[in-house]
Order: sequence, then structure tokens, then C-alpha cells
Amino acid sequence: MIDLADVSYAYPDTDHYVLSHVNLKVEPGTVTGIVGASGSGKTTLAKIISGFIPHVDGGELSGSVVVDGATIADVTLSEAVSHVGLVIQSPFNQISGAKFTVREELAFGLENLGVAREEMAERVTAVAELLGITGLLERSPYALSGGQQQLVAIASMIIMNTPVLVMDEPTSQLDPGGTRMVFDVMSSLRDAGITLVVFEHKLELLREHADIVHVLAESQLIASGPSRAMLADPRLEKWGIGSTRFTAAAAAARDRKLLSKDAELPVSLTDAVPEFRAFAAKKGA
Amino acid sequence: MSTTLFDNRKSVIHRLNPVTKLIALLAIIVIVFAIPLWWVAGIIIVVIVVPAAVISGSGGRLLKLSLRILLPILLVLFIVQGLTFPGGTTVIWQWGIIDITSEGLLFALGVGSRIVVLVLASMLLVLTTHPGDLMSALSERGMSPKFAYIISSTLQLIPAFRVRADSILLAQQARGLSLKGSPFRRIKIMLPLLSPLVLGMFTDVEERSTAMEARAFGSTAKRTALIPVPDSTVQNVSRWVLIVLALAAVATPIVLGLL
Amino acid sequence: MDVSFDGVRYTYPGGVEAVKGVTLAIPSGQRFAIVGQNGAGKTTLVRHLNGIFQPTEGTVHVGDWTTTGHTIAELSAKVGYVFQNPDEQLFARRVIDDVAFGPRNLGFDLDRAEALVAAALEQTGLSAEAETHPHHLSLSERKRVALAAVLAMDTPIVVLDEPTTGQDERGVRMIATIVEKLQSEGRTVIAITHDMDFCAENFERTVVMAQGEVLADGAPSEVFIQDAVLEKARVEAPQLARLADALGWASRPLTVDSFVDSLPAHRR
Amino acid sequence: MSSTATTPADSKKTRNRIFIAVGTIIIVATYLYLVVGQPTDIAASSFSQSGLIAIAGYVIGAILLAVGAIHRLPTATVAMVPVAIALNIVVGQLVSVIGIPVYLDSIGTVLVSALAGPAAGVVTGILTNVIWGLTLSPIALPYAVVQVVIGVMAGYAARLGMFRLFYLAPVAGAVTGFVSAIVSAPISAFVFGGATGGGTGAIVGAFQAMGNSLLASTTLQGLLSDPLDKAIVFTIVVLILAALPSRFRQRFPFMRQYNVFGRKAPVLKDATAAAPTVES
Repeated sequence: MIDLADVSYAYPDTDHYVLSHVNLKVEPGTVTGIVGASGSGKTTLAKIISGFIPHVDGGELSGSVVVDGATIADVTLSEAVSHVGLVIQSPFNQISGAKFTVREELAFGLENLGVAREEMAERVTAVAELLGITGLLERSPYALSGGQQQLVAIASMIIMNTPVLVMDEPTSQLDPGGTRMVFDVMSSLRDAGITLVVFEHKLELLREHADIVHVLAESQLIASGPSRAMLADPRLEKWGIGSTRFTAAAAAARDRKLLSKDAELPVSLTDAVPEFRAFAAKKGA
Repeated sequence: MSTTLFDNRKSVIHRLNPVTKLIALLAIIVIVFAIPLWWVAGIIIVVIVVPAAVISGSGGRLLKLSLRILLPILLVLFIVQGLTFPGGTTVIWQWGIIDITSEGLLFALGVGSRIVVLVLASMLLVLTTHPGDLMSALSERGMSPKFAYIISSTLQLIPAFRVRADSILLAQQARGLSLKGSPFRRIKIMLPLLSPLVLGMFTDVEERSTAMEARAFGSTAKRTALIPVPDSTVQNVSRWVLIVLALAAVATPIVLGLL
Repeated sequence: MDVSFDGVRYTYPGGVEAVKGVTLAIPSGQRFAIVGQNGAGKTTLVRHLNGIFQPTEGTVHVGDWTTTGHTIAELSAKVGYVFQNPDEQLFARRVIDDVAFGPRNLGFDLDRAEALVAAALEQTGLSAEAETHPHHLSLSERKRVALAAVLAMDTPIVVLDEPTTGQDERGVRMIATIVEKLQSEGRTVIAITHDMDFCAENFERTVVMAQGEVLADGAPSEVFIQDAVLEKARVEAPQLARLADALGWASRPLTVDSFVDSLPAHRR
Repeated sequence: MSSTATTPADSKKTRNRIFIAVGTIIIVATYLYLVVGQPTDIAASSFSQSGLIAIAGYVIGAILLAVGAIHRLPTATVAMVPVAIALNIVVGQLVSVIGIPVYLDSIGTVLVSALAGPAAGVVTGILTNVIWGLTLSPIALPYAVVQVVIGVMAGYAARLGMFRLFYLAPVAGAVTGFVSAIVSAPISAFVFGGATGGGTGAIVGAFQAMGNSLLASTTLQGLLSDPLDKAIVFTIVVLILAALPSRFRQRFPFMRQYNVFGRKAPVLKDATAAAPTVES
């Protein structure tokens, strides 16, 4: 669904490569998580996948970017955005402001494309239902909580019917309640057949919702693997990403020979409970 | 959540097609300026503006808001022109070196009556028309969607801008910035206040434009609208009648030789 | 410097009562954290400390001052407040000038100001960026500039509003180190946070707020065991406390070490 | 923000050029008609007709200019205009509350003109007054043309490099203020009879008492305040430009093309090799 081959990029007027020789393959209908320390180039990569680099930001991009069958560099931005949608960090900036109710806000993109009225109405209803925001449709987009606003922002992209959706730290400005809302929506989107790429640093939630995790460090996608194995990888410390306390506790227990060396390290609560249950069930040494 | 003066009610006036109201406003303005008789403005106020305001239910707010704008202007107009109108010869009241001329007062009456119509009628339009509806209606008639975007989003941005300005003021005071002092000092403290405001809002622009592009704002397709703007044949006919009336008003003084 | 809230209520001009009778005494040198959902009244409460809000009812004491009757600028000599959004305060063309803004406003002499600014940049890991334009830095770095700007004011009380949001692992650790250092210098640290692990590992006292009221007050180990309170405040316990709960333990270890230490005891 | 955004078809380009040309001609013609064919002031009837011509000519001209200009703006600029308008209005209101004898209600317009060129300035200018009319007072609407003039002049000042040196900006501002005073005078005179506010009305009265015509009086009154106001505005804008991070400034093709701010600031993160120590 997404195929980045040997992609390197430098912003305009700089000779410093933010990304160099990046390779990424994403299977359709999966949730891919990308983690990286601050300043590792997450936003840049998000913009490359979604076509804003090179179409808007310019700069020097080499390698090939193919998303949903389209070679991004060869199509116009308008075409690129019909293949892949981008949800930015701040819902405040994602909302157009041109509309005074959530219902019209959701339709903004479809109006721009000239979609017929009946079809727009249907798609608005369907998307609102999918994200559970039907009750907000008549409210002002600016009178919502941060979490609700982010759901509206995501809905406003989903309605564009792009098969691929890129989310750049969609929960960074939300409280734990809002964060849960957004992550739960990711799973329903995957069930609806959308391919998701999520840039995040909330490791426990990423473990629960992502299929594959890639690590962005030293201007490359330096490692990847299934979410549990990757997020429990001790090298994440070195790359400035850290680990959950579940992983840290299990690793410490392993060091003290309380857990078996072969046991896979847990990342989330759900991973951890069986590991430690098994330990408790074993007879004392 | 926006800064508009829109007074949300369900009257007939509120439900009119915004373009009908806009054309009515323009016709009224053309008529009062084209026919230079103060009582024409008076008749328009009594026969059109006041009844419309009463029907809309926004009359109270209209009166309050318009008075606040009009009172200082009218006061200055009558005093200044009454006293200093260049063509004034007939002195009707004198006190020391101050004379008030009837020509001056008549001139002020003429100008003042037109200003009153201008303010009352446009205020009524603003009070009874949601800006979003006005934009949809104009877009339907071919106005660039960029205008609609800019106007609507500015209206919603201004409150956010104010909130941000307040936070900045607090944040800098919390860093020991004192607001007291000489006028020169007060100008100097503008920098730590204005600079984060401008920087923050303008750097947001990059994200906002990215989000807009992602939602096909750059598309060249013919736009559609989710919610149709209500219209009727009666309104369509009235719009043409209003346009004809306005043109007639422009012709009247020439025909009657008033010029 | 001691701080106390005495029966503080605050009603916004719009009529919303955000703080409904809070009484708390925070002794000098304490590391004190407030947790709770957005809208629980946390920020409104702590903004009373530097006079941004004056209580509708009750009093707020900072040292021997009552905040009523003192301006924000006056209180800034005692209470340093790091706002959540750094972009609402950074204005200078160089990081170093922004950090020096506070000490200059407080009228420190040049030598002292220079020393404080250098120390603050050092602690926040920004010494190498002193000459950079703040807006050429990442958000997490800008947040640290805002923190440095307050550290350089050398106030006996430091308030941190959501210090860890947008920070990566390295940034969170740096902030934890700063909290510890501030306490070792005898300064009071008051933090609002959504990051329960950060709270559990770095603060000696935690208050849970919901709907303008204090629901629980005590050491994190005492607070994060009160499931009913956490539920009511919609606060999730720290990761290890949740794990201990799921494993059916009676205690709630909060650090990796204490968790692993109590592992053998829970073997059947 | 590159030129690849949307390139309108050539026929549209021609149409937009015609809009801009006709709009400009109408505005100039309106002013000349009102000044040259100035009514005698005593015949109130022709005076009122002049009011109509002033409003109609200026409003139609401004709308044509804005319509012609808006099609040239890429999305990135369109997204910036609301911020600039909000800046105009919030600062303008703040100043009127404080009661300083200047307006400072065009900082956003001038800033946008400097960053993105005259077309962007024109759109910002006219829509500022439309929004002022929608939110505060309809009195602002007839004056939309004045902000248009400010946008155009500031944009060309930027192209000519007036923002490269700190002392040139206020000069360009004063010139802009001079032109905007001249352009706005017929509105103040023929539509509002010189009475747009307490202080300004009194000054108009004083000039009239000295034997000037109403139009001459409103022109003189404008010349007393506008050049100073715009000189301050341009100076503030130059200070803001200086405070903006170079990376942000470089994002605007107009800024790069005409080298608006002068020295080409390095875009690379300033290499701070030497260990910095505090220097005041």
C-alpha cells in the first residue's frame, strides 16, 4: 500500500539530510506505528508519505514514494491527497474555521471536490456514526473539548475516502481520556479497511493498537518488528524513546533471575499480567 | 463562538435569502443617496427599516447598537456643521463669537439622515443574517470560495486570538513584566506581548494550509454545498424590483431637474 | 517558602465555579503534584499562587504575603510559573535573551543574572542553543526554554503546568532531574500533570482533583490505591500500580525497583 | 507554497488582469471626478450625489481589485489572511480602547503585503473592513478602499526594498499614509459630512472655520494623522519581520524573490560551535 524506497530529504536551502536512505513497506489494512525521539524527523516523514513534501515544502527529495499505486512525485498535490490523508498534531489547526457547525465542517472537503449533495449527506452521517460523534453534528467545532475536536479532525479526513491515512502525533495535545478515544477509533478504522500510519510516543497504547512498529532514529527507519517485540526492544533506550514501566519491570525481574531469560518482554498491561501471573504460579526457587 | 453580532432568532426576516437582504440594503443606500431629500430617508426608516426590525424581533439590539455608533457621529455633525459650514450665512443663534447657521443645520440634517439609514439598515442585515449563510448564498452565486473561507474563518479566529493575547499578557507578567511606567516604557513592553502573538499565530498558518490542502481546498472542481440556501420565486422577483427601484432613484433627480 | 490555600473558591465571570472550597498547606521544599481530568480546576487553583486569579472566597498565602493586593509582577519574584504552551511567552531572537528576560525584570544585578541564566540553560540541556532563535527549535526544546526562563528567576516556588507533554524520554528525565535539584535547594515544586508515572516517581505528595474539589491528598502510594477516587476523577493509576492491581496485590508499588522487590513475596 | 499549487488557465489570468486594471481605473476616476468636479458644497443635492459616487466608485473598484487579486493567491497565503485580519482588528480595537491618537489597524495588512506581496495585501485590506463591518460597525465598509491602497502601497514598498533598512520603513509608511489620507477624504466629506469621530470631527471643524471647503478640511485632517499612523505601523512591521525566525520568512516565495528583508539570513540552524557564555 505504501512503498518508500531509498528516500532521502533535505529542507530547502540546507544541506543537512533530515532523512537518509529510508525504506518503508506497509501492507494494506494494517496499523503501522512509527516511534522516534523529538527531532528525529517524524513530521518530515509524515509529510513525505502524504505528498506535502515535495509538493508544498520543496527541498531536495530523492528515492521513490509510491502510495496506493500512485508515484507521489509524478502526480499533482490534488491527486496525491486523493490517495492519502494527513491528520496533523493540532486539531485546532486541522479544523477549517470556514464552517460554523461540525456537520458542515465534515463536508468541507467534499464541497471542495464538488460531490453531490445527497452523497455528501450520506457520507457525513456514516463517518459521524463510525467515530461516534453523531451527537456533535450541530455544535460549533470550536465549542468542543480537545478530544472531541481531534475526533472531528480525523472524521474530516476519513470522509475524503482516502485508502491511506497518516496521523502525526494525533494525541499529543489531548488528556488521557481524549487519547483513549482517538486510539479506539484507530481500531475501528482498520476494521473498516483503512491503512493507517501513526506517529506516536505513547508506547502502551501503540502496543495495543499497532500491528507493526518502525523506529525512526539517526535519520533512518533503523528497526522494525511486530509491536510487542519492537516496543520491548532494549535498544529503544539508546534511540531516546524509552520503554514502558511494564517492560522495565520485567527486564529488571529478568536480571534478578525472577523471570525466565527466554520470556518475551511485555509492553502493555495486557502483555504483563500473564507473564507475572505465570511467575506467581511457579513454586518459589 | 464567533464575534459576529448575529442575533439568532427564527423570524421571517431571518429566514429571507441573504442575497435578497443584501440587495435590499444596497437599494436602500442607493435610494437615500440618490434622492437628496432628508425626508426620503425618514420615510424609508419609518416604512421599511422600523417594521422590518420589529418583525425580526431584533429591534431592541438594533436600537442599542446603532445608537452607540450614531450618537457621537450625529452630535459632532450637527455641532461642527452648524457652527462652521462654509456656506452658512443665515445666523439663527449667536453667543459671543459662536454663530449657528440654518444652512449648516440643514446640511447636517441631510447628511445625518443618510448616515442613520446606512447604519440602521446594514446593522439590521448583520443582526438577522448568519455570516455562514451569507457566505453560502454568495458562493452559490459565483463568489470565490476563498472569500468565503477567509471571512468565516476570521470570524472564528478572532476570539481565539483574544484568548491568546490574554494568555501572553499573563505569561509575561508571571515573568516579572510590570505594566506600569512611562509611555515610552509602555511602548517598549509591546515587543514581548506582540511578538509571541504574531509568531504563534503566523506559524500556525503552515499547519492550517497543509490541513486545507489535504481537504482538497486547492481543487479546481465546481464546488457544491451541503446545505442549500432557501429561496423562492417571490424573493427572486422582489430582488429585480429592488434593482429597478434603485436605478429609478438614480434617474429621478435628473428627470425632475433637481440637479 | 510555605504556601497555603484556605477555603479557596473561584467563580469565573461567566458563573462557572471552577474551584469549590480548597484548603491545602504546602510546606517549604515539598514536591507536590496535582492530577485530574481536564476541567477539574487544577490550573485555576494554582494560578491563584501568582495572582492571575484572586479567590472569590477564602485566602491564598505565599510566604508571609496574602496574594490579594499583590500584582502578578510582584508575586513573580516569589512564584515562578511555567505555562503549558511555550509559544505564548517566547519572543526574543535568541534563547539566551528570552531566558534573561525574567531576571532582568526582577532587577537582578548583572553578575547574578548571568550566572542564573547560564545555570538554567545548563540544567535544561540548552547551553548549545543559547544563540539560536527559539522558533528554530522543536516544541520539546521550546518547552525547556520556557522552563529555563523561569528557573533563571530563582524563585522559592516553581509551578510547572503539564511539564512533560510533548517531551520525549530524554526530556522527561531532564525535567525529573530538575525537580529533584530544585528540592535539594529547598525550593517548593508544584506540578500539574497528566503523566501518572512521572507523578508517582518524582513527587512526594499528590492531590487528586475533580470538579473543583480535592478528592484525595497524600503520598502517591496512598493516593493511587484509592480506586473509587481515581474512578470518580477519571484518573488512570500509574502503570505499575495498575499491574499490581491486576495481579491482585494489596500494595501498589510505584517504581520499578519497589515492584521487583515485592515480586518474591507474591509468589504462591 | 511553491508555484506548483494552482496555475489558473491563461484566460482566467487575463480576466483577473482586466479586473485589476478596471478596478484601479474606477478608483482613480472616482477620486478625480470628486476632486476636479467638486460640488460647490452649498447645493446639498449634488453633494449627496457625490456621496453616492464616492461609495459606489470606491466599493466597486475595491471589489474588482479584490476579485482580480484573490485568484492569484496560493492556499498558503489564503490561510494567512485570516490571521492578518484578526491582527488588524484586535490591535486596532485595543488601541482605540487605550485611546492613543493613532489607529494601528493595518499592521496585519502591511505584514502580509511584505511577506506575500501586494495582491495578498489587497485581499487582506478589503476583507478587514468587511469583517469590521460585520462585527463592530458598518461605518467601516465605505472605507474599504483605503485598506486596499495600503495593501498595494506596502506590497510595492516591499518590492522596492523599503523594509531592508530600519529608517526607510517609516518613510514608506508616511508616503502610504499620505496617499491613504487623500483617498479617504472624499468618503469622510461626502458620506459622513466630516463627522467620523469626536476628535477628528473637531479638527475638520477647525479647518472649515479657517475658510476651507469640507473636502479640503477632511483631507487636511487626514494628513495630520495618517502619515504618522502608517509610519508607526511600518516600523512595527519591520520590527516584527526582524523578530520572525529566518526559516519562517524564507518560506514565502515573494520574500525570497524580491529579497524583501535584505540580508539573506542563513536557513541552517545557526551553528553554535563555541560554547556560549552569558553576554549582556
